[in-house]
Amino acid sequence: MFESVLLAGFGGQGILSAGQLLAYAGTLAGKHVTWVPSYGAEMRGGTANCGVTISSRPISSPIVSEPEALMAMNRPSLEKFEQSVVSNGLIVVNSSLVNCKIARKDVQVMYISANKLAEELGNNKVAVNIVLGALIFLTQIVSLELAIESLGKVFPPRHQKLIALNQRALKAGAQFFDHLAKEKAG
Amino acid sequence: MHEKKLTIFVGNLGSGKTEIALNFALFLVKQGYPTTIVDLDIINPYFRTRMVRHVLEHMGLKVICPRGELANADLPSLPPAIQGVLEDTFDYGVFDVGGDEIGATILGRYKAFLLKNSYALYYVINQCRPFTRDKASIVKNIHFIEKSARLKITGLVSNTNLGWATDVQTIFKGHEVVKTVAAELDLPVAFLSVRRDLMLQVRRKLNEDIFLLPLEIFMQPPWYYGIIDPLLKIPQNAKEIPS
Amino acid sequence: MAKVLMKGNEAFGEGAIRAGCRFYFGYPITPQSELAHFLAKRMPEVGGTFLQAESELASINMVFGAAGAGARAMTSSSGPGISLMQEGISFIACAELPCVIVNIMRGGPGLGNIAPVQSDYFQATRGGGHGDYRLIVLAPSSVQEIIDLIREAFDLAEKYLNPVLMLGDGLLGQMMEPMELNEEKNFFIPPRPWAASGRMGGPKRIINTLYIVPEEAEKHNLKLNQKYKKIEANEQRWENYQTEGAQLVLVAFGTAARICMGVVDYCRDQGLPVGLIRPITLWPFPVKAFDSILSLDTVHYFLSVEMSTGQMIEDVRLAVNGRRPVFFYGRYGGMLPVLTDVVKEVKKLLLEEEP
Amino acid sequence: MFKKVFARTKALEDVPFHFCPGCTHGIIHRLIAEAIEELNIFEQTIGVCPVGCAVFAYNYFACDIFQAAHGRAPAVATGIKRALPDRVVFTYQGDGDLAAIGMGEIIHAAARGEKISVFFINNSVYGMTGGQMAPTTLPGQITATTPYGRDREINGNPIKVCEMLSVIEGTAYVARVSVHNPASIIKAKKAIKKAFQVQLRGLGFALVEILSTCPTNWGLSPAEALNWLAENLIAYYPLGDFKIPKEEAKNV
Repeated sequence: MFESVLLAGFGGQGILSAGQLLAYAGTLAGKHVTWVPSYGAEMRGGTANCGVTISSRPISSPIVSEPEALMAMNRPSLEKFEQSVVSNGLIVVNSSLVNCKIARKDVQVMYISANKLAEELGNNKVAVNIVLGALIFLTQIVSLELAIESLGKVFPPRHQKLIALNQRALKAGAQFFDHLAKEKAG
Repeated sequence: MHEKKLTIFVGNLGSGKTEIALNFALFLVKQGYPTTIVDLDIINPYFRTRMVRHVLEHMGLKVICPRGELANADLPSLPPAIQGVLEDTFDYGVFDVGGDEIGATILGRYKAFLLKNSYALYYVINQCRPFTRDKASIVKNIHFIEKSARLKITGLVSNTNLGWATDVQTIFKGHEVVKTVAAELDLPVAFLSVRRDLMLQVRRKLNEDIFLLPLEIFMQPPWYYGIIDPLLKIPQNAKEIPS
Repeated sequence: MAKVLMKGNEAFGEGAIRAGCRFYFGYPITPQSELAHFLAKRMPEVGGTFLQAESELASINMVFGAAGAGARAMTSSSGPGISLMQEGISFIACAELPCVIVNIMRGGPGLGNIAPVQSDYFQATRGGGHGDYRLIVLAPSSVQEIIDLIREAFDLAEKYLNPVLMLGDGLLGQMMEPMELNEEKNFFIPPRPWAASGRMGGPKRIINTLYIVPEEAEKHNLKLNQKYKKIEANEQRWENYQTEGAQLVLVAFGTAARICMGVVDYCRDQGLPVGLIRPITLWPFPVKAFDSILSLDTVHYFLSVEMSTGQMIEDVRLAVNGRRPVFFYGRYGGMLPVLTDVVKEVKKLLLEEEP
Repeated sequence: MFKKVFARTKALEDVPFHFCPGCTHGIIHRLIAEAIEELNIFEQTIGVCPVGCAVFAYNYFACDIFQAAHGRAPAVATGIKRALPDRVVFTYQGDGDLAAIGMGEIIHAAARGEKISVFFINNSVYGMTGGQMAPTTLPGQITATTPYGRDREINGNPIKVCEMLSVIEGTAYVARVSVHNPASIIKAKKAIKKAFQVQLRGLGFALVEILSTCPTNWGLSPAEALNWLAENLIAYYPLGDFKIPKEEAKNV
């Protein structure tokens, strides 16, 4: 059962918003939720990260110092947080921007070329939600339906187009590993 | 000593003007002259005549200073009654002016009146204070004060002391410097002031004809209130120097 | 009521509006600027005033003016700005006007950084500015508690005619949690006969802090002090977390308390007898919490966990008053205590220290 | 039968001023109080007094009144006016309060076009603390902290508040007056009244700078001080309107 997730990448990738989306989905599920951003000099241009905890119990510490799942959107953030992931945890790697393999053997690592998939959808900016869709599928931390519903909270209603695009991104990410699993099974 | 009806004391910060003014005024009272003391100190927030007003009034002196809550304020707020002292032809007036040329500036506004009356403007010297150690610096300070007061000094007061640590040697050493200043500026030394308990020793050693003003010390720091008489006798442990 | 997901800084703003505050004066500083952004949007919606001042000096004095004229007013800032406000806060405390001040602490001293710390504890709980005065200091540790406490902050300010300081840190201001909004309409602003709001046929009112006669100033100080004694007696607030049977009791507020709750959970899972006292009022410090817990006799040690080099520990020691040893663990300059490090410290104490 | 031709204004309390004899603060207090009474705004007026010789102004004005921290009167007045827009709010500030420590507050209150009336008393010296240099001390003027005269090289230049504030867009009315003789007092009264009228009409920020004397710290008799003001202060700080409300400007 996954409860704590760390989303990491560089500023401008939409990391903080993706974390908020996840937090909203947790709220809609009636769970206890916290969302904690990194900030500081990192806030502008450097690595950006945020921790989200979703739990059926009250959350004592909101700080995600040892995540159960890590979503690494670029190489520096993977290098920074790889060691913090708990044993038997999960790391989802955006292989479009990370050209190395992970050495750790005690964690599950999944690679997804999110920027390539995003370009196929017509907008490079939705890469983050492709990875988030994958993460949601792999962890089942919330249901994909609630994440899709939460898009309406993160984007104002006037951005109907963006909502639709991000909906496709979340689904694409989820389906990527779904297909992979089915291929393996088939 | 008291041929002038108005006596004004000026001097540098810490020269002892307030003590001198109070003791001089009380001296006049004891001689039977009706006397008013005017607190013109707009510089010093503590140790002003107004602090001991009740004691002084008890001793027969009239006191003019800001009343009520203004006595504690760091505002000039000059009482209009000052004008009355200047114009009075019967009472004697003693003025305690604030320190340095800054405190003396206030005299400028009364200049017109002072010229019409006979007055003494005494510059108080404590040779132990940093800006008045030698003849040259004392003369320089006298000029500063004369300029801002727009009045001429008419006499010097020799008041060298180290507070409770004063001894006879200190007094004589300072007095010698004051005499050289007097000679240079051609001014009289109006009097030599000596703490009452040192009077006898000074009188024995002194071989010149000068008026000695015995001093009671009024401006006590509050921690002395407990060990001295309310009418301000010398403390028992006179060796301790109040800072 | 449905839950909403809110940032701590936003919760301060929404909470203030729901507490009937209609006047905000402030100056931007990280990490509390979202509070200003939020109120800039929200105040006009409720017919209130949001004004960006030219400095923290001006913003606190605008609060002084508005509060003295009878309005429910607030300001917010972070450490460096709160330092600039101290003169005005001292005036407001002396004039006995109600208002709320929010300090979202950032790393210091000096310009420091914008990371979360708790190093303004001394400044907050000792008055902060010149003169003998106290602020009521409330330290929420969750977004829900922010919105619940800020209403109480306004009520306490009103009840005691005293400024109330809400002390949070950058992390609390920046983090998001779902929370329930309290009812908007039932705030009550009592009449203010003391307000200098124009005579309008009534008696003259003076808002003044000048007591030039020491006898009167002493009287006023005594009056203030009696008020503070009353606050100390009546307004201590805290939360006990798993303190039953605890041999080691952690003491922490705000963000540090959240981390310590995690520590307590972890330790209890491992069978270690650890609990937590979480002060909610930092002034008055909840001395009663310590008296009642020490009467249980199970407690061997206290460990004050702070995001500073040790400020609250002085109050903990005063409250414990030599009855038990008090230890300290802290991170400084914007570094956060990590759960596993605190657990290590706890284990060390429980296993190595003689009770 | 006697006809009453002069009466105390009810906007002032019946208590003696603490000001030194010959100080013009008393005259200015009276002019402001008379303006308040004549405009019939006494009941809705709220004053803000400064730190300086006028620190006790709350004892003299009979309206509701605040005592502000040094220099902060415009910020306090802003808070009051924003909370109670239908009241009349004025500040009474000296040259140290307004032009030194409170320069930030006054410029920004002016720039915001805060609808308050500011009365700025300029006597070129710090009266309260013992005659030190003010931002408005003239070049060459001797004060406690410029014993050799104000030297531009060391102490910089005096600040001309009216000239400076008149170029700020938020100001509606900026004028400099004096109180050194009966004719100038009549003009000062008119300007003070106008500063209130500008506020009442919601036109914006109004400031009247009033040149004033300090016989005590200048070291001059009251009569000499009035002459010194006329000869020296007015020469450096010219009297007149620096800005009048736009609608009036059109008519001129």
